[in-house]
Amino acid sequence: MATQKITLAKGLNMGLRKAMEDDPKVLIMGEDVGKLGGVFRITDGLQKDFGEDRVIDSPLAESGIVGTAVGMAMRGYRPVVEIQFDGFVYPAYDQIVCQVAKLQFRSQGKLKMPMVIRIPFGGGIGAVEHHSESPEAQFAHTPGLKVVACSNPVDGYWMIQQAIACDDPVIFLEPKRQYHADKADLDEDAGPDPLFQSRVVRQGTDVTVLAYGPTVKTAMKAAEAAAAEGRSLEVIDLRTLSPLDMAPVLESVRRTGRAVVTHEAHVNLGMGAELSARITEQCFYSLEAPVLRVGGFDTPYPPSRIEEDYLPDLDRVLDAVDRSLAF
Amino acid sequence: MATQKITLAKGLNMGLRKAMEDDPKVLIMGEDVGKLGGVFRITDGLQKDFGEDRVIDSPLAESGIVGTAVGMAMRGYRPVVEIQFDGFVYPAYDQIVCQVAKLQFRSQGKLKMPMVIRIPFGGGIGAVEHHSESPEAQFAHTPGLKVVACSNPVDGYWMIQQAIACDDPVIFLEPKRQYHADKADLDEDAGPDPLFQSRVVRQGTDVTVLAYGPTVKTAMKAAEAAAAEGRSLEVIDLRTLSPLDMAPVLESVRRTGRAVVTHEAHVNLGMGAELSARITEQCFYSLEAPVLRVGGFDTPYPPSRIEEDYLPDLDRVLDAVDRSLAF
Amino acid sequence: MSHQSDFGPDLVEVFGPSQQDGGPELIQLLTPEGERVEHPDFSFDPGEGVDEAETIRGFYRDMVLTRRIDTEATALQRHGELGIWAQLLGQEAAQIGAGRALRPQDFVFPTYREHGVAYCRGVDPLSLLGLFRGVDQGSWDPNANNFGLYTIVIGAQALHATGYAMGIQRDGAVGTGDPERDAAVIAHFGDGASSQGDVNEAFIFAASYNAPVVFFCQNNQWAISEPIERQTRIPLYQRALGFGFPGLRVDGNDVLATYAVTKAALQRARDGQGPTFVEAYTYRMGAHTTTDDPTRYRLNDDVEHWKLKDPIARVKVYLTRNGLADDSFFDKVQDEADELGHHLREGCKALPDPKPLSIFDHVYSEMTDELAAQRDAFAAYLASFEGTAVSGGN
Amino acid sequence: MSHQSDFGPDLVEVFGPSQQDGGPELIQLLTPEGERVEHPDFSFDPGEGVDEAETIRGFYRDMVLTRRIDTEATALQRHGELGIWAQLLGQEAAQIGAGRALRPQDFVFPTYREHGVAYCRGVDPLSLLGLFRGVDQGSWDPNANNFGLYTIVIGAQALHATGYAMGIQRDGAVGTGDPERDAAVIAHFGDGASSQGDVNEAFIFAASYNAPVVFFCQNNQWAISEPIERQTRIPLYQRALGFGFPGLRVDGNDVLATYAVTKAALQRARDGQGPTFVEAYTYRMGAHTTTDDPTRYRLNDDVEHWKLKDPIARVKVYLTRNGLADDSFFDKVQDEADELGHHLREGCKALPDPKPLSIFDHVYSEMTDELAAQRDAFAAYLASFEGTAVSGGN
Ligand SMILES: Cc1ncc(C[n+]2csc(CCOP(=O)(O)OP(=O)(O)O)c2C)c(N)n1
Ligand SMILES: Cc1ncc(C[n+]2csc(CCOP(=O)(O)OP(=O)(O)O)c2C)c(N)n1
Ligand SMILES: [Mg+2]
Ligand SMILES: [Mg+2]
Repeated sequence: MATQKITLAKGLNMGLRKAMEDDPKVLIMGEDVGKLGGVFRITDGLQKDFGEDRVIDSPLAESGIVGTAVGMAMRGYRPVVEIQFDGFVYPAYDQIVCQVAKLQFRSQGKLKMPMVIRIPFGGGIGAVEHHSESPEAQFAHTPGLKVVACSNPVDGYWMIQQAIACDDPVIFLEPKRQYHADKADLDEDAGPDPLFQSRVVRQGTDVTVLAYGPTVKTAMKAAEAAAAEGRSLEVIDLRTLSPLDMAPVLESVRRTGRAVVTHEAHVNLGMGAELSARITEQCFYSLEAPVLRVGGFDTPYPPSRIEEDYLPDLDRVLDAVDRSLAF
Repeated sequence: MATQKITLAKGLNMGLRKAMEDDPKVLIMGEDVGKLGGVFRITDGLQKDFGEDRVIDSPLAESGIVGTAVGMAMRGYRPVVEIQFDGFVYPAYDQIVCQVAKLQFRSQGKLKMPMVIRIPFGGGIGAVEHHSESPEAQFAHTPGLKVVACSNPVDGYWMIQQAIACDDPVIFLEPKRQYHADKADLDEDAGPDPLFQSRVVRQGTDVTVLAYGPTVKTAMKAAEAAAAEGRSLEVIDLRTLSPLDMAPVLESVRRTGRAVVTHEAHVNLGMGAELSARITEQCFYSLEAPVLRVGGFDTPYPPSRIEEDYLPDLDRVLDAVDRSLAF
Repeated sequence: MSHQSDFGPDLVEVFGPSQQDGGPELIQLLTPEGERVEHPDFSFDPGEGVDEAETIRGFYRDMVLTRRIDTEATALQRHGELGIWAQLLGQEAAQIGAGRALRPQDFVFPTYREHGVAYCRGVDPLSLLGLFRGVDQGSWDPNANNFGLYTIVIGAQALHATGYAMGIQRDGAVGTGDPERDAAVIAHFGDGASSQGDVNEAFIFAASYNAPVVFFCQNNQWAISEPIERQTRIPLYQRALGFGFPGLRVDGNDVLATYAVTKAALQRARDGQGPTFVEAYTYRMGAHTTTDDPTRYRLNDDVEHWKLKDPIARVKVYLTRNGLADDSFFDKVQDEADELGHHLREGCKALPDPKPLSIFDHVYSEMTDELAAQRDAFAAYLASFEGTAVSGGN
Repeated sequence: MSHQSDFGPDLVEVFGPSQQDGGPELIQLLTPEGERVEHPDFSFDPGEGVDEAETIRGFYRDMVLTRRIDTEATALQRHGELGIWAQLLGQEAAQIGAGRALRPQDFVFPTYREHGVAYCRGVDPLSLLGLFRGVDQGSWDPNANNFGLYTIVIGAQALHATGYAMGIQRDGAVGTGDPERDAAVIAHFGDGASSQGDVNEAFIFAASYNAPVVFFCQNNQWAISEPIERQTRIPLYQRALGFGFPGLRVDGNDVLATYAVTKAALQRARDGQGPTFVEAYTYRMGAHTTTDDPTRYRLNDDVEHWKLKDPIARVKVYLTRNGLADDSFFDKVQDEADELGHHLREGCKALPDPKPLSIFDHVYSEMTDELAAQRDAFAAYLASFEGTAVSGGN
């Protein structure tokens, strides 16, 4: 099959279509996912081709969407829920943490909860309040949920299909800033990596940079800039946030002795905190410097005119790399 | 004024009464807080003495309780919301993280949000599902909220009054297992420590043990047991989880070179992760061992017959102390 | 303007004396005195070729056994065998009437108090005790009897029920006219739950998709210490009118009326006519749970008033007065109840405690490596105590 | 049973032709053709000793200026001066009618589209642009004009409004009969918002406490791409009946009727008679926001149909035909609109960008040491680039 150039939005749209073709039990639910194809057009054309019973425009109520999806899953369906923006997942938070996450445990495995909750996340699109949040840590802290974040078009295509095929509930984070940004070559024959595996996306020897979703691009840029200054950064795209795939991370940090974690979420109790704790527990004697964290500040997301000051960028990553190397 | 022996439940009840006497704008809202005095009797007698307009039994809807409390705060009141059990705070999660936490920032300080959300938290009472949760990390990760946890009757009396006097929204965590457990002497003349300060509750030289809420007692018992084996543990009652009061923590760890954090919440992305990350960042060269974490496992809270296996106890704390010392 | 500003319901009327016993809209087919009465829209119909007296005797037996489950469990809690128990005393007719109106293919979403419905679905009452004893969180297989797990977060199950009903629609199991195929869902919740956003959102979704779901609300007048007036200022069944589907108030202490109304509502759902709200007007005779103390918030007079409306007594009077059952029948039911009591007492104490390492099971469909490592470390830790006594405790 | 299973509303009727223009229950005082009409319960009353024509000319002016705010802001977005804009085209009468019915002591909880109400409260329209430009999240002082900040999380403000109203009750500012003292709250939201749990919980709390709040719902027929039928299958104003307070449907394109009905509802609240639900039946003539493309989901015919009901045109026809306003008046309003447009264009570009370090301000009433340290570190980091050019960007 010939390769084709696709955006992340296209990859997700193709992946959803493929999943719906492969399994008639797959349903899409959410606000404006039908005729409109979602505000980001990720479900574009799917209602036209699969009908209103499989691509379901819902009333404006997130708890209602997720709560009814639980019932559909109990009836044997595989609902894929779209949350319109990260900041609007919270009305559904109770259903997600108390029901979606716990039903398998509560029923001792008699019930499965094969649900995917898609959340466009992160900032950088010049939006108003509540449209640029990074809620991943709150879900990763919740046992029973799996949490993944894609960072590129090809992963988008494969990971959404793998998440839908997973019998556990998966919080699926999509870096909205990348939806229509860079294109990549999709070669369907190549096939995917396992869903719950992290990936070294650039090899290096001096410092390990851990990123996921929107910050993978930031980290890659930083690595290029660093290379120009003769510094070799290894970049790992975590891809899975719960469970974490620590093996490649530990292997890398044992070599470099230094790690920098970057994400858009608040630093305080963000993924960086957990990664720092685990790396320190497991590589204590290899560490030349403490794990440093570059993230969103511990403030609400600011007005968009200064969001680039709030968001980690390559300079702040390089600054952390310098500080790490200075230890 | 003579000292008196009080339980945590009594201390909180007295503190609430005092706050209502001192400021007519203080209101109590929640389910069953009126005639019943709350399922734990923390508001016992308050409706009788302050009336139904100040001690408000609410309809059965947590989002409604917190959301209307926001409006009352905007009108100049100081609502103290009781969430009946930790596991039932989630329907109000959206109002808490998107409104309560953000209104001061959104309004650039033109609005204040002097609200206290009281949450009986933690396990060990033999309860059914959703009645033994530890949601603190999710709130501490949210900028705009302050999060404190009391661990003893005297703190209960003072901290609730200080939280009510605070102009910021405060998530006030009460270790429900301790409500009616040990009594302590309250000497009102002694006066309180500042609300957002951690406290060294036992001095030691070998390992620093960080705890809050229900695990403070666990840590103290562990310290006694350790002392019998000739090991000197320093125990710090964090009291404030957001903001964290790192000064006494860092001072202690720089002396001991070792730290163990214990809480009932899941280890993954729990407070221990953030404490580990900060301690490592700021005491890198003083650390003899990585910060070790003893918490609830990364599973849903189990049936109560095995909850004591799930909860950190003195043996698991001592085990971590041994592992820390073995580094 | 004052004239114009003077519109809206007269609240005095709403909770005035006329309401005390459910008001004129209360659907009743068997009076507290045991008299059969007619209703214009609903009549008790046990179904084609089924003996009516036989059916009513069955209801009596069901209610007696259900009450016995409740009293035994309450006693087991008093003896420390259960951590807590949610009593249903007084709500037997509401639950048996609803439970017996179901067909096998229907699905039930219960609260934590639906012991009578569970019994109707064939769930061993013993398995209900595990959750309250703290050995599990509901051990029955929801798909074995189409009876979901007890849901403790108030109102959450109303949305699950609606979604399940939407699944039934997608399976083409609505309105086909095939009585073996067409299915409905029943969502149980209480008067207090009617205030939760989730329950109201369930009404929205059910109406929007015309889902085959019956919202069965047992208005037992109390949400722990809060009276129904805190949740609504109009009769609760009228809530449905705001969402565009019918609401009915039935005498929840009248098993015949509850059966007739619920059966009609379920059939309406199976026929593809959408959701119905059924308010079973009843009273919580016991405490909220065994840890509650109702004397702090309610008068004994109310309880006495409702004692006269006992759901079981009225059926016994009806059966005896009309010679439809004799002592041998009542004795036999009594014996069955005693057997059940024995089964529960012995069985409860025999319920095995879960193994510590089971904490890590079924968090995910397959245990993650991360969790397996945590389990193994804990197993090694536990093993380190073998022989030695764990000092334990917090 | 089939007879018995045959109850409930006839849906065909509900959204049949009779509904298209609001149905018989639509309260109207000025027809699209500019004819004054009578209504049994509501009449347009500008108040003691106030000239009616003067008032109506004022409404006209308000609506023209409001529309100008909208068109200017839309143009500013097209020119890249705003990131996004939520258009109110077609909803001018609903907002001016409601806005002018308020008294100074009343409090308003808006959505993100209440530009006309903001204007009525005396909020400088320029300050509305900051949020959409991305320089702030609402820069006006809510207590300066009793106009809350725009709320983007759908429905959240309905609960804030109810709580604020409960505060008014506790301040003894309800039902005293003192027109300067008695106050009410108005909660704005849309048809889509009516499905949110928070909005329905607001109905519960408002009814339970009989709070002085008016729920003002602009049913503009759309929630982004979803038509009103997805949210409700009965006329939306009837939602209130399920909660025990009155619901009214007013022609939201009729400023006189909207004013009269809202004024009555607010007075009812101030008098202590509790909440009212007002459905302002209107139409979103523009896109949901400047980033939306309505051609993907709706027919132009609808828009054309509603063009004939323009809220401003009908008032102009009425004023002209009855000789209540001449060209000089209309010209003057036009000039004012041009001035306002100039004010917005120039002012918008002049809105200062926030300072990077302001990110750390007002997170708490006083900055915590923790946050101050973070700010200082960031300040030092920024300083390190001084002179050098930041390569920047993600
Ligand atoms: C979301 C949530 N909030 C609070 C509780 C605590 N709680 C348990 S039962 C109950 C009262 C429920 O009343 P009702 O819905 O009338 O049902 P009933 O117990 O009377 O059968 C409350 C407040 C809960 N379980 N879930
Ligand atoms: C909780 C939440 N979910 C989703 C959104 C995204 N969103 C913004 S406006 C809108 C539609 C609102 O429709 P309606 O309530 O009718 O108000 P209108 O925009 O038509 O004035 C949606 C879904 C949001 N802002 N908040
Ligand atoms: Mg009840
Ligand atoms: Mg709308």
